[in-house]
Amino acid sequence: MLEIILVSTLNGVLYGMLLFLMASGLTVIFSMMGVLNLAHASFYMLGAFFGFEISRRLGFWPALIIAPVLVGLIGMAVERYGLRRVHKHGHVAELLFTFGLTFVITEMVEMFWGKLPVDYRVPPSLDFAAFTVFSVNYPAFRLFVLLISVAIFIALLLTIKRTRIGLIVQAALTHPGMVGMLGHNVDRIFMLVFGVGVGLAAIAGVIAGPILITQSNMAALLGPILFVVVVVGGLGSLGGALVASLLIGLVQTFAVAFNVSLADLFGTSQLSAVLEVWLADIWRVTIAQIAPIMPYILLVLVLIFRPRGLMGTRDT
Amino acid sequence: MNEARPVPAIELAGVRKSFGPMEIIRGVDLVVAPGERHAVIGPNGAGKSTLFHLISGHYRPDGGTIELRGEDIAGMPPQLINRRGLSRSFQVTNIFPRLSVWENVRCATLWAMGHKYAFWKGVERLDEVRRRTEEILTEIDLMDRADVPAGVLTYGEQRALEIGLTIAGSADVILLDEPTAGMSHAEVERVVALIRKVSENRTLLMIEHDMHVVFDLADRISVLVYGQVIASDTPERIKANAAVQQAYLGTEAA
Amino acid sequence: MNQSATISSAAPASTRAGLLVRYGIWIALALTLLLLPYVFSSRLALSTMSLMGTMIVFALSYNMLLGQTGLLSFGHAVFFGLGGFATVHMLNLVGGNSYPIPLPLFPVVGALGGLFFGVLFGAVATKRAGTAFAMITLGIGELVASSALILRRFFGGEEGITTDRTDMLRVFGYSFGPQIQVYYLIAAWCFLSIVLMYAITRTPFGRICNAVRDNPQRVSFIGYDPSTVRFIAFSLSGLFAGVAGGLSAINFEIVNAAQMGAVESGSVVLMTYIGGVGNFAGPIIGAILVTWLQLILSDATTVWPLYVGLLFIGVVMFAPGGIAGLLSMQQPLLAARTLHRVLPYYFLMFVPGAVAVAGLAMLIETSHQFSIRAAYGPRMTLYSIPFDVTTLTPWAIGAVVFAVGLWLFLRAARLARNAYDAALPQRGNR
Amino acid sequence: MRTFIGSAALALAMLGSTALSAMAQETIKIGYVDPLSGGGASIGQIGLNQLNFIADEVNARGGINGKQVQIVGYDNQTNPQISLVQVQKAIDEGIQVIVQGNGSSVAVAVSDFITKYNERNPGENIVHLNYAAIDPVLTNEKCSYWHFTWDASADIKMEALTNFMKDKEDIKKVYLISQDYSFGHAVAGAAKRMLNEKRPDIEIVGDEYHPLVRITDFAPYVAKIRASGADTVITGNWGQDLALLIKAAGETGLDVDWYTFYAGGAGAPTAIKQANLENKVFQINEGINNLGYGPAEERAGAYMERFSSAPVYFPRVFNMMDMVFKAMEEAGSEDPGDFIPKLVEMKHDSFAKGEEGFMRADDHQFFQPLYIAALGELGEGEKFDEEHTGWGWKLAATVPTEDTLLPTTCEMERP
Repeated sequence: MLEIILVSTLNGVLYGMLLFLMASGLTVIFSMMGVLNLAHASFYMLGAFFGFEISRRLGFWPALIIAPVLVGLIGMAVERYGLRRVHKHGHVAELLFTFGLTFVITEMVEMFWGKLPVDYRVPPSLDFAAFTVFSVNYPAFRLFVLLISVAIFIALLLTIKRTRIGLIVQAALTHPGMVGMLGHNVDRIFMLVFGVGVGLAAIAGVIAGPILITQSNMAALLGPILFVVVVVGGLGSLGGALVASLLIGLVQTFAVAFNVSLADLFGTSQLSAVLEVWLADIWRVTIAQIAPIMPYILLVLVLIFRPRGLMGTRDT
Repeated sequence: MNEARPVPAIELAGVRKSFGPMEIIRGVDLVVAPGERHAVIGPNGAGKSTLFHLISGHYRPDGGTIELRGEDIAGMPPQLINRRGLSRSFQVTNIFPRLSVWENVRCATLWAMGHKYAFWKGVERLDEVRRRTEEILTEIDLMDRADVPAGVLTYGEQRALEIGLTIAGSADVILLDEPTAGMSHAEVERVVALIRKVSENRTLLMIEHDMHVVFDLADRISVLVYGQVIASDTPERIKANAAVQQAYLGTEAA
Repeated sequence: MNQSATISSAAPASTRAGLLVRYGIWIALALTLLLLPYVFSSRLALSTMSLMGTMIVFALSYNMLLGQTGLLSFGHAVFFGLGGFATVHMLNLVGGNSYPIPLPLFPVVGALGGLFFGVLFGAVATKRAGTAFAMITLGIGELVASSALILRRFFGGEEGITTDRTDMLRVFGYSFGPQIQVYYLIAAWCFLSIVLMYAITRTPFGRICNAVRDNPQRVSFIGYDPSTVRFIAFSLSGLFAGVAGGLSAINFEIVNAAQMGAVESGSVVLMTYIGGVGNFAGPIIGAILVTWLQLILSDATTVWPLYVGLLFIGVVMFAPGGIAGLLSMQQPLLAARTLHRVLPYYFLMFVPGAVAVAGLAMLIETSHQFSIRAAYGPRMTLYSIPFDVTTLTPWAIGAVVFAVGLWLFLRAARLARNAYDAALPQRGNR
Repeated sequence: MRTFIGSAALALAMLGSTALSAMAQETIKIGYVDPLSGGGASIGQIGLNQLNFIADEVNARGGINGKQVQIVGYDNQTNPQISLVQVQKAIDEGIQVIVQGNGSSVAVAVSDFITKYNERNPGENIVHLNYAAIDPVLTNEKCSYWHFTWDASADIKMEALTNFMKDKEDIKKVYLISQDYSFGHAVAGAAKRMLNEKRPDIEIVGDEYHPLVRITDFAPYVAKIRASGADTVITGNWGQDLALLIKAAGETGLDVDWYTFYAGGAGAPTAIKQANLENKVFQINEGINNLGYGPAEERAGAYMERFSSAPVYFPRVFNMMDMVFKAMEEAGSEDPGDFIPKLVEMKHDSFAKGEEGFMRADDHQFFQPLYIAALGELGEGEKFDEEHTGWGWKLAATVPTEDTLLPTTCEMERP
């Protein structure tokens, strides 16, 4: 049991940090531009596929740099020639634009790489067991991913606290709507922020690709959870995004470890015989089975009890 | 000075509101008698609009009581306050831009005419609603613009529509937030006439910067400075009030 | 976008002729629905039209949210699917016990199912608006779709629940076995739903929905609670989505969990928006067009979803009123009898536009053959011209054709815009 | 409202182009209804390739009953409702033979539709040939006279697999992990039942269901398997769910034997090689490449030459089409109403090794010898590796046809 707890904690934090890598960009973009980028997970997917394609030609390390830059540039182009045009039609149009983008990116990826998973491998230099506890090997690459996402988190924190752009981002987080009054280069800042935001998602894609899966449905699998993270954390709150990312990462990982069902809880009694008939399907479903829908249950609960999210301060 | 009136239309006592560390409204007391035209004046940043937001339910006060005809409405959502007969306009034009002018006004009449959320009555068949809408449009002089989407109206027309939306319901307490802001002299004249007309048989509380308008219209004036009412009296006495002159009029009376 | 103004044109009193025109359109619609099977009598056409009828109801129900109330939902298929499951279970119950209920009444069950879940989920979702609402509906969609695979007894697992529509009480000897009878059942319900949904837009509630869409904050200062408006709109929209689900259940005699999934929810967004959210008829056009593309374009190319996605983005960027919006833009010209002045420019736009699309299609198809279809060799045929995708030529031609077409199109578009503005009757300034 | 008229006109124009119907009887048209668009194509296309390959073989030797065979693909987007419209489209174009395989949900819908169609349109006979959907309901509760299946159902495969396992003394603790949907439950349920019967001493230490195609990281599951002390894992997983499971096991060094249904594709062999699980992953199916059977190697070789980058193929598609064409020739007719009686109870030497199988009249399930194989380094005379790993499937045991027979609850209604 101890080994499950240890491994689950490590994996949960890892997954949570990956989620946060994406959620941070999403949050900053939302705060500054008022648009929730529904295609954010698609850029994560692009990162993974670019990472795969580049690393099989040039190696993993160049891919770690080149892929996010490429995706960031694509993101900037999307902002410059797409989002900015749509902006005048309002937020719904912007949301729909990014929604359409998810379709197009998914279809493009399927057009080039197909629907089956691609063979994106852990780089050989990191393909060993970092340590072994209770005869479980913990792969070095996972440790690397954990470290790199923490490193990026710290870098992000420093950028926001110490630089001019960071000040603007901070202003945007606390006073959305004020950013428009910052002067003539606001368009360039938007473009940059969008580029960096999706670039962060792409980094997550490059490093998560080898351990999770690199496949055309990866955006569709992760996207909804990502949005759960930002809504549960509170739209526009970076701190909330961090807490929610880790929470969901841990909840999902730990839920798998529990095979408890309603049937187990009630044991064998008169009551449980009645309940079994009435609850039928739900009766024997274990927590492990519903692990993937836990985030959505969490979402609904948070909305009922704290409609603005864990650390949110504002509506919509 | 406090004549014994039955129940004030609006009565605020010790109302407070802070945003973060900033206390914007610092214990406001205000009484508006029924049928009175009451103006709130004060320098920029004094908290006038915030005060309106508190009375109309847009913000929830941190402390104090707000009574509408004796009933405590502090912290109620705007729609409940509106249903109790208080209606307001906004400083920044706040209409339904994609709906026609006709539709804007009609929507504002519906609740008061008792149609609520009815999705089973044809709206075109409601003669009473139609008459009321025509009445309001005539009153605000927009009848010949009825079919135009509100978003394409001129600024002056939009301000008039703003007032139209405010009076379309059955509210008898009306809050107008700078109804003449940004208008030309001729437009101001028209709006003042309009306000005079619509405030008959109603209680009016208005924020206004144009002192001519204020002294022309108001029965009573309250002066708000740094989140507190420093004086509340008839125009003549306000003019004479030393504190007011120092705090406010002194800068503008030149 | 002022299409809503064209619907809600506030003519205080309709003239007698105006009334005739209004009812004339409904009669024309009914006649069209009645006569279509005589024009297109193949069974495929009947199946296609049945599917289109279902999708029209579904898309219109979605537009009650998006177009009328300004609510962007990404989980609308939930009500479509749950309405379908309600119907199919009731069909099996009634069929199994031989209760005397005729088939044409069953969409009511779908409606009740949709309404029930609309009320249930609406209570949570409509507390918020805007982006948060969109995310909540997305979450609810995922929650229901995932739960469907766990709750096997109700949702029938992966393969879903099947039924037999012919087991019901027969009225006038109609068994509803043949597709033509099902077509008329769907057409009748489609007509009824269109009429009802149109009628709802012309009620106090319908008007307040538009007001909420335009400015929810202001609505609360005219006595309405915007979240109550959203809640009622959400529930009613669930009701009609449930009708569509019921029609689908009757049409296909099978309902499964995939029907409630993200793909279905996404496609209703596509069809509604492509058709046009600002006009009542927009979703009808969208439902017909997208269903048709789904069935026909898939014969022509295997990457057809990409084209639909690009079409959608194109509409969002360049024609936010959708197809119906473009059509209704011509209405003032038609009224002013100046349309003929603009038509040549439209033609001028159409030609390079088609060329640009052809060039883009060539690029897409060529890269598709080059990458994922590489296993089937480098040779392909497009526009009945065979070529080799490993050479540079097809790429170059595609790129040049696309670029030139696009450039000419943009120039023509500017001309057309000028011509349009010139042809537009002067707005009645005082 | 004017746009109503516009939309009606649009509909008319579109339907005009839909209403094509060619009733050419010069060719035998076979409709293939499977995912052919977007990324789904990479799966659906394999079946289409193979059908085309077989049709070309037949056409080269003069066709069937003097007529050429033509395969027509219909994209169903793996959506049951779209599938039904596409089947209708195929029928309208004069097609009477529908081949479909991917997705039990689609198979049940198509089979149900075709059965009702034939019932409601007397005189018209459409047949559904299923090459991949193996939910047992298709040959039990929901069996149909018009549905034939060539892939062994989950129960049959488990019967064969447990017959093989029962002689392995070193199996003590078995862990079951499957996808949480009907097929996964069918696999796990059969495993429990059959192991309990054949080897009551084996302890089932885990009975796990995970969500279908949603898990990106199987590490937590592998941790549970390890904690249970299992020495053997049985799984019905396919596609990425299997590849990822094995990948996670390899990463953390889990050392158990794996019994699988679908370790043949979608990156699973690559994952097995990476995890270095030589001869530890077993698969059961109706044929592998390295059986040393001449005719099969020749035919598979020709196929692979033509579709060099997509060498995956299904032996059962050869069985299916060979039998259907034989039935058409014996009946002298391409109408399913005529050739189905010939297909029912037909005996056929299966493609993989020429050993006899037969179509059972009770449920229209094809019974055939099954082969259990393990992935590992290729030996003498074994030519075919998987996914360019250098490892290939090596025969571990043959399960003769008679050991695969299972009773059916099918109560077939025959016309």
